[in-house]
Amino acid sequence: MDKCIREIRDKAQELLETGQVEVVIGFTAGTLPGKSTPCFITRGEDCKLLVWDEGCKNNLANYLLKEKRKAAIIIKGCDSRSLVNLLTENQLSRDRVVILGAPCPLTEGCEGCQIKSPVIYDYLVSGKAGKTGEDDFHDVKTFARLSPQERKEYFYKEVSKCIRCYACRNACPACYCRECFVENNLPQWVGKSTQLADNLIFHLTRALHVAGRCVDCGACQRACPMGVDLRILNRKMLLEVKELYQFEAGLKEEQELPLNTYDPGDPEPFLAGGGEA
Amino acid sequence: MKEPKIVAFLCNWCSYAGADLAGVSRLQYPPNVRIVRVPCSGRVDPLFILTALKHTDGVLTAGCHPGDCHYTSGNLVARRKFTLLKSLLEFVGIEEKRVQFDWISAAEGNRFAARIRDVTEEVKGLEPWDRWGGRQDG
Amino acid sequence: MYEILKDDFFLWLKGQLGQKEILAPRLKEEGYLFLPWDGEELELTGYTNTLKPVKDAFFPQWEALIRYRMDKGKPVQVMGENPATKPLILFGVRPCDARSILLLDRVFNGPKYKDQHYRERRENTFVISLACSEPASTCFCQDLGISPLAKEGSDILLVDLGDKFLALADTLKGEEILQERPFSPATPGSMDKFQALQGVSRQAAAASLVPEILSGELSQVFVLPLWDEIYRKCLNCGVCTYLCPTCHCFDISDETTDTEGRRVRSWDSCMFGNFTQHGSGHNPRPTGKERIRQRVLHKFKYFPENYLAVACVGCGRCVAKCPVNFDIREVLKRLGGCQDDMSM
Amino acid sequence: MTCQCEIKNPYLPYQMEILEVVEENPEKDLKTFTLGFLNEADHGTFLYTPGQFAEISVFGTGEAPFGIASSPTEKGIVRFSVKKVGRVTTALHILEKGDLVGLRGPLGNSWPLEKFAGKNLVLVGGGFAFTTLRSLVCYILDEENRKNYGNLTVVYGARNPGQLLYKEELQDWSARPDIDIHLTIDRPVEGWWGKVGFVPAVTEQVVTSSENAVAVVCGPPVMIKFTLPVLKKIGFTSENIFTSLEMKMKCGIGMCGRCNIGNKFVCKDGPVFSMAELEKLPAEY
Repeated sequence: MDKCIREIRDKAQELLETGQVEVVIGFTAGTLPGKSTPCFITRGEDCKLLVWDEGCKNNLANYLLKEKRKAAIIIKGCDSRSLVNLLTENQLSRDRVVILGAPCPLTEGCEGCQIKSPVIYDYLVSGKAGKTGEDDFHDVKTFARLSPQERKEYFYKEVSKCIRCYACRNACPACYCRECFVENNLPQWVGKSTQLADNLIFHLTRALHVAGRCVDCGACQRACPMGVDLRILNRKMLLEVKELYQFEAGLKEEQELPLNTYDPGDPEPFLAGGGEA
Repeated sequence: MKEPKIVAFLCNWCSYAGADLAGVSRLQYPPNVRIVRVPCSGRVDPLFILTALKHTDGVLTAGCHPGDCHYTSGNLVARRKFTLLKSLLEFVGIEEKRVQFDWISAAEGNRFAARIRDVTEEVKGLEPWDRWGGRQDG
Repeated sequence: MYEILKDDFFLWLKGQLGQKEILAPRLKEEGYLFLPWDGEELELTGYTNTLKPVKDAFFPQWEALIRYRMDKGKPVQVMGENPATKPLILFGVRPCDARSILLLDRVFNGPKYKDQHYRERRENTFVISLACSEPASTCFCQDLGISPLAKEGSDILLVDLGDKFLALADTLKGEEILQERPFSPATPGSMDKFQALQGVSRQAAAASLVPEILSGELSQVFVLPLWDEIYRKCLNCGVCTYLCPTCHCFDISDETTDTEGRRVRSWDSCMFGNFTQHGSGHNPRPTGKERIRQRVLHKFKYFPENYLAVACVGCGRCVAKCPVNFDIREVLKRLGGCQDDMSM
Repeated sequence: MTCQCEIKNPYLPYQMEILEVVEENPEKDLKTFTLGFLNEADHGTFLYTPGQFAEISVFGTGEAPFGIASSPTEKGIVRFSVKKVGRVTTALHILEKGDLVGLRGPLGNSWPLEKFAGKNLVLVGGGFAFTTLRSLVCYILDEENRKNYGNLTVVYGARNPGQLLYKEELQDWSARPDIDIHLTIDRPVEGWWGKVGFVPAVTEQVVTSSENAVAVVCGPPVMIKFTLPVLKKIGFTSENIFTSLEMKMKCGIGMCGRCNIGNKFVCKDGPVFSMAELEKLPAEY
């Protein structure tokens, strides 16, 4: 990784000093052990502060949505998939961003990850990403084998921890609605209190809103201060989208999102009797 | 159990007209259902269904048969949403019968009445619904 | 100063269960939380502080303030909601959090306006704190001049002396309890030990992290260039504010069915975009920049000006739980740096 | 242990009946509601001064703050002029005579009447921000109070005649000798008998002296922005110019934390501020 971070710093510095970008979005050392923190560098000489290590956990693609300056961004595999999504959905213009791809430095908590290297980049930093795994959705399938009662109890228990700080939503690059449905007050869909019902509706709806766009980066779950198991919902949707519509989000810019389209022959498992009748 | 309350989201062009036909044909169906008319089944956001379950025991969503959508493809796009919603609900342990879908055309008054009878009976047969954990006092 | 054998203390505490509800730190999956205790052994090894702050006990995340009925053909009936007022013992509060209660008192129990719900809960609660012996890496109470052995805000503060607790009172209520058995006056040996602990903590107390510049003119502080920089990584979520023991912003909204309604108060956050947004769409704090500035200045400037104390107790929850490692300590240090820059 | 003293729930509203609804403009999105106390005794405890505000509850929807448009000299009623903008105001606009609403207050400070005593008063208003100025005018014109104040000059402007609040009253005032009132609209309209021109220009024209005088300015931000230099030119100091601010508010009692500007809470320390006070605060409003 030493060589990797040197390359990142050099390239970032070059981009700033040649005026190709006004800001570099990357990571710098954090204040807690094992945590690096997002940073916005505007001076070439500050590029030495950039780091690329196990602590670079946030999904930086999120920041491009608010960035008005021409920016370079240092990204790993899942950030790049989020970025592809944002481009597909016309949330970003490609010529406003210089993408510095780097091999993913993360090892923990990403066991099933298959996309460790960026799928889109202008410059690719050399170096080897960690081993990719095999995602067989073991977690989702194991959970689905529990009884409905057990599943419901688990889900209720998890969601009852939620304090509705919206860290999950705000950390998620797919959650960019100008006005989120929870903030909408005409009508007010979701109550402001942390009653279980409102928490449940929030998390279920969010999982559905990001279905087909979620890249399983885990930013939501890492952001949650209460340790709510949010990812299981997203991964269930991931599995369904993959199996039913043969779609994986953020791999190609030109692919149409599965929920924006249809196939006349789509299955109808939601009908009584699974749509066979 | 107490009589369940059911909400039906019906598309304006087919299913609502089907309900209308059931009415003018004097077909009997349970009074448990409250109808919400929507422009198209494609307008039914999963949020509508989840929110309806806060106050009711079952939800039926019905639209035009695939191929017959007034807006050509509203119901075809909706199919994918419904598929995912249904599978997510099932995943978190919500009974299959609690949230139902159907295609009902303007000519299918009988089908509408039968569907309401079935949904009502089926929801009645389920364990009482906690309405997402119920309203808590605070 | 008093003392009590640990075993005796827990027996005494158990004895209180008849008349009072007791909340104590209990380890859950997500961390320690103040939860009802029914007398079984408390697992406190590894307990530094609770995940959620103690404000929850007086100012819960949400509660109804009033209720009303809207029956057809009848005038609306409106009723005040009475908070549950069962006497409560809060055990295991840390000195930083105990201090936060005094700060909340200034807001909710002011000279002109008093919050009935807060005040009734407050008066019904007896706070027994546990002094800190091993602060966490994110703790910075001492950088704010708060001692991990401080008794302020506690009815009784317990200091761990091995097999016994040294007990100090900060209120009359507390003093009355300590004067009776099973508590007994502290032995000279215990007092020596306490003095030694105090010495250590005093040594550790560094110069205050709150820079001078914050006592100066607002017009100067408000326009510092650092506000343009520090906010960028912030996600504008509510983690820091919801987990903060002194953040007390709230929203009021109505929850209604056809015939019934209640007006609910729920925690809100100055980090949220719609917090200050007018009905017209105008927003005085439209971006993260204004919101971060508001949060920092509220804690370290406005609150001190209005209530004569810094509205941060150094519990470090916001530091530990921020998804992007926004560290308030760094902001204070940088503000201190701005001051040096200006004096140059 | 129970509570030592009786603390009232500060969120419990008075029960009010809507006595009258008046549509103020042709667009019908501006209405004046006259409210009466359902419970006679409450009237005696709702004691307010011009410039204060109160929270109106629309049961089933929520609460929102509004400046009180009536004067305490108008016994038995409280009046508000409300523009339909958001959730609560939309719900309020549906209500009719006889419907019930809640009222919480009075809240905030008021126009500093003690500082106005014996002074000539210049009131400058624009659009539908005239509400608490109406309260002040009615209060001063009251027989008991009129002698305590000097000359009363009012400049009130709107885009067109339809947007002026309280049209009948404005006519009445124009006919009185004890108030000098100048109405103005932005562009000429047939049949208009008042002045034409923006409020700052008219102010410059009709207000000639700041001697022994205070000024009160209420209106859209752009009007205030251009009126202030005019008043300064005439000789008013920042200490002698007052205005009322609007912010999003919830609790109204300085606790919920959203309406502060610097260390001042608009709900508790305001809504009325002198320009001298505002100059010390950042313009975050």
